[in-house]
Amino acid sequence: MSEEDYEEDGEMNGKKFLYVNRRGPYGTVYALESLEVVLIGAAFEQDVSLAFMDDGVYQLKKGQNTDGMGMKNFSPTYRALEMYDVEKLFVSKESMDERGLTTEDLIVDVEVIDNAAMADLMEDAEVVLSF
Amino acid sequence: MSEEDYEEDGEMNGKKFLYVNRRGPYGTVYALESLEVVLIGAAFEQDVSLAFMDDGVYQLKKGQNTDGMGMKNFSPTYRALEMYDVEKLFVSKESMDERGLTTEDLIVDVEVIDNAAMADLMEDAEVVLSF
Amino acid sequence: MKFGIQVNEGPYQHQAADSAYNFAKAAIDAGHEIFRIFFYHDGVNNGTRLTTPPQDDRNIVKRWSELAADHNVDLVICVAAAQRRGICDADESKRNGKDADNLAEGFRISGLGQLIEAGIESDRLLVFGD
Amino acid sequence: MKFGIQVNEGPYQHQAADSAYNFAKAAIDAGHEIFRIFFYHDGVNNGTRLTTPPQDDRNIVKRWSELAADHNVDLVICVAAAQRRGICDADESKRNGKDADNLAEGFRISGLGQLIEAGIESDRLLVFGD
Amino acid sequence: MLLHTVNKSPFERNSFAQCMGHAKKGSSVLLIEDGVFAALKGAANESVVSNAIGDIGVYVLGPDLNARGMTDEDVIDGVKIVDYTGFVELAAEHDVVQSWL
Amino acid sequence: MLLHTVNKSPFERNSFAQCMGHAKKGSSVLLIEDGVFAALKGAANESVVSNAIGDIGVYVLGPDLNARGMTDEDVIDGVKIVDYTGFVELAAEHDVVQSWL
Repeated sequence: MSEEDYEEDGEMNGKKFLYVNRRGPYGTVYALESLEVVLIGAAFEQDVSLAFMDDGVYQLKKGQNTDGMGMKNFSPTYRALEMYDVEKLFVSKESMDERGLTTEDLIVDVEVIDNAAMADLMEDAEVVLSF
Repeated sequence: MSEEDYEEDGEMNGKKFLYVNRRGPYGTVYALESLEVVLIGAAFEQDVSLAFMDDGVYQLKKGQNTDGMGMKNFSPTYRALEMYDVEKLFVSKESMDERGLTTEDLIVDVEVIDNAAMADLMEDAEVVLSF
Repeated sequence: MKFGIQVNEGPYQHQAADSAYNFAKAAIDAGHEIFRIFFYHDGVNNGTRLTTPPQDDRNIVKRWSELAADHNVDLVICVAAAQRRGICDADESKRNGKDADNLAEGFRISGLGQLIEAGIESDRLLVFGD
Repeated sequence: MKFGIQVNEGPYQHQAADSAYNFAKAAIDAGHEIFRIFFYHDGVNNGTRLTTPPQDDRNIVKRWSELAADHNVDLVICVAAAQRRGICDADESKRNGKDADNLAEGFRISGLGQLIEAGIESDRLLVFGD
Repeated sequence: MLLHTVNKSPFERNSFAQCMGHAKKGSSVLLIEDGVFAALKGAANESVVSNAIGDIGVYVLGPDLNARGMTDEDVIDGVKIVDYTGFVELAAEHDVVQSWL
Repeated sequence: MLLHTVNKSPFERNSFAQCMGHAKKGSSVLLIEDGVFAALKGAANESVVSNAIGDIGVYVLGPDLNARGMTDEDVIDGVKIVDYTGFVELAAEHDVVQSWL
């Protein structure tokens, strides 16, 4: 099966990909390299969802400023996901609460779901990529 | 200052080195490579102490058998430490208790100390190497 | 059944590379197919031929090369991750103006699309990491 | 004051290499001396000259090389850890029968005794890792 | 159903707790690498595992268990020990594998 | 006295808790990298930090804090923000540095 076949098949035949992000940004490269996969993967027209839980919710925190540290601030890229038709961003309610965060603190629109709904999302996926 | 000077100075002028081991064996290479530093370091005749806490206490667990996994079982090396005059092995009481372990489970003789004594040991060190 | 495998960590530092190898071996022995093993993040460090592990230790890179040779397993190194970490084949080396290359036998360097494809084509995708 | 620094993780994967660099730079700027930076475990991967990071990202290996050149900082790669992970200079490469080497400028390969010596000679030893 | 894998110690990281909090009835959890420490009798997490057994299947990778000096006798009742072949079978029997890294 | 450094999130790993459990009166703790998450107001670990302040000095590395989208206002009262120069000063002022890796 070639890449063209997928495009012809369209969304209906796409697999359900779930990207699970559980780490903060900058401390490790996982957040950045996860984002790179999502952007590349968008061209494959699968059914993509992103889950942010644990310290992964910090990836979406507003106001990131890396000037003093020498790394690139990649958080604006999350705002570009929409242009790639990556629109299903889920955030763990329990993880937000534990950190005293609200959706006001986040750089993009997300759907806040509780652990039970997160568990359903995971069970519903066909491919889970963990970073 | 050359290596010879240290040897001439003898133990009195040696620095107090503390090696802190907080990870289990095999899951990461830290335990093995920490042991390699200790063995090499023994030639420098410093005042060496080893602390095992958290999952680090599992490094000393009896009966390690790596046949099914393809890695080398390096736990017998802990028994060789004595020959290198590395004799001060401290183990965290709280970490042992949390894991349901007793000194009977360990491959070498150790001194079990509580958190307060462990904190004193750390404050008393002149160089702390963490793995 | 077709398995895809992602490896996120380099050799020796974490057990991930060992677990991934042992899983792949067991899957092949059980008659399954490994569609692809994709090395991402520090996982790209599994693909250097310059390692010289101690004689009494396992040779992780060599094991991968042998797996590729014996069972025709597709070992793919992520190009973006590899560039950050200094893993390159002769082509990549030349393109980036380097004076040497270090890719081990049986590995090839390609893009992240290969990971997505592994997710699509494999019946199961497993991730091994830290 | 004399500082010794141990780096346990490679470039990009963990912030450890960045933190160690920023600390070393600040120490030098404040008039202190860096006795030695010792790269252990995956930290040895900081010493490969084959990296090509993205244009808009920092070049971690180059930063180290420049630190060595500008301030005469002793950058030591642990030989045992380097052999496991595929970091070698021309001598090591030849000794181990390899056809290439990858050590970056300003680094040298030596034994673990160099770490112990850093502990003895430095007023403070700091460890950066995962 | 999902096969969850956990490769880190429950004493060191939160991944085991999060996995158990998200594993639905009928799914399975396989403990590998330093994750095997969650399978041990007499350790602080014992009740989390023993309470979950029945609703979810809990497995531990034998080679990783043995490497750390533990045998069948050290494992919480109801936890099943598998080898790599069993790991492959578990992955094949479940629809999707989620690694709690 | 010791300078303790913690570089991991208190939500993910046990190193922050262990550090606080071993930091003696008069010693200092510096939060760097993902360790800065322990310095934040309104998060689950706030009381651990606020109760310790006074007995021990608690510092957070500003550049690492800002990178993660936080500023002075987000930090628990009494936690002091330092830059890398301040990190170097702290290391010099204390006798020994212990990294809780």
